[in-house]
Amino acid sequence: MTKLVYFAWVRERIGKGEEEIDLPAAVKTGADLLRHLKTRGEEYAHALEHEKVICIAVDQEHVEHDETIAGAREIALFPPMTGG
Amino acid sequence: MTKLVYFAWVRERIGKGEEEIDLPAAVKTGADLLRHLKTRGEEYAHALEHEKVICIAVDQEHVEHDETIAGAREIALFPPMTGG
Amino acid sequence: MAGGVPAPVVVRVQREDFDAAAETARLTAGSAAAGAVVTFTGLCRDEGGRLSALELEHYPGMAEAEIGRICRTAVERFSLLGIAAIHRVGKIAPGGNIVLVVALAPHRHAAFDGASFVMDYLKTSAPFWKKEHFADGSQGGWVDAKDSDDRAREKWS
Amino acid sequence: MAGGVPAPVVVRVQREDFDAAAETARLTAGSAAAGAVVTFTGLCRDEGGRLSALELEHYPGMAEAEIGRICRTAVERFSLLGIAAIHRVGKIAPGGNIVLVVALAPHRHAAFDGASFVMDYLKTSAPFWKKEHFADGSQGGWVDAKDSDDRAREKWS
Repeated sequence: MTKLVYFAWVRERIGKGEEEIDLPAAVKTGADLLRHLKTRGEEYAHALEHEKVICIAVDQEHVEHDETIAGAREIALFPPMTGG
Repeated sequence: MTKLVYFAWVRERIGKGEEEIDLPAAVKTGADLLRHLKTRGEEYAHALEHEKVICIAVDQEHVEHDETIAGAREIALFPPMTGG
Repeated sequence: MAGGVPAPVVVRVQREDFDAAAETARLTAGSAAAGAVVTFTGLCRDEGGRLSALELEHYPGMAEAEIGRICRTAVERFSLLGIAAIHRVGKIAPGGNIVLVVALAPHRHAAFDGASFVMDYLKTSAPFWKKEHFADGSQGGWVDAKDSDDRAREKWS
Repeated sequence: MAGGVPAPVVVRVQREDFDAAAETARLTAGSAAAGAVVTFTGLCRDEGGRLSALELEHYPGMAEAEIGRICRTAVERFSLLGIAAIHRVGKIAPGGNIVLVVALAPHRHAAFDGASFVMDYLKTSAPFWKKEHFADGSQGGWVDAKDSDDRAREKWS
């Protein structure tokens, strides 16, 4: 099981802040994960529609979409950051 | 009569902070003034030895050495500034 | 760094307000080599009276970790004598404080660069999100990220 | 500037210490369009323990006038919402405050640039001079102007 956490409008569109899911073995990168999640329902398809703008963090560090997510305990998906 | 004011090591070398003097008609620019003052004694010659580094202000505004000092009420001579 | 003492790095994410003067005093105390302190305070604008509040969401844990990484990079890159970065979360009214960065250095350019660098990175890589609430009671949207912030960060690389 | 109110410009030369927090609070009060405040504080370094004090001399009248000109230029150039510049004179011990600049703007880059611009010009064109007094009782000399300060100013022109 991998813990997924969502923030801001990604959280609002998916309708929850976190969940634990079993990732298929074929899901190896961040991009794979986004494509997989979009098959889980309309709310995911809507939240992750514009894949390029979604930021991914593995165990609280930024990763690019083509980087591996192997061994991740916690994966976060969120929109571009607007702090400061 | 024109009021001359001196600061920092220019003041220390000339030995006074201010004085009033009659400027000869031939003294038209800041550079003329420095050359004239250097004829007034060793202390002036020492203070104004390196003419290029001396800053000149006329009525509390910076002027270049080749600018006119005509009509000045107060002329200040001082070393490069080191505030801040 | 005098005597090889590591430069202090203070990072906090909090709901309550911060005291810029107290944070600055704490950071400068005992740093006899410091000649320059630059503080940046980010405030909630009222957007011409339309805004009633900003709501700041963050990713607990990663927000602190990311700001810490940015601050340590700044200390190394600009040879800072100390840095503090404090970011508020929750609802903030117009005029209220959002973020504080304090950079301490021997000379002014390092202090200015250090604070500016931390802000430019914090804007684009620390996991915080702003949602607007409007004075007319309407629910505002999430604030969009700005291209100008990305460009500001890129000038450091 | 909201409502066409002119941006406040505060300029002071004084022997007594200043309170950065109080000056900042005064400047930001009532400026609902402000999103960024940058403060710069210049401190007296101890120069590795050698220094007992800096003595600051100034040209009364011109010092205030020149800082005022620099501040008004900064307000116009960076569209600042307010600026304060306070310079101390007399003897200042290591760790003590020398100069404070506070710049207020809608966005961070204008506030950083405004404060940095004022400091770079103040260093090279405001009539102040520093003399060092050493801890061993010896009379120090007048601090030399730095080429790096001239270059820092030139980058704005």
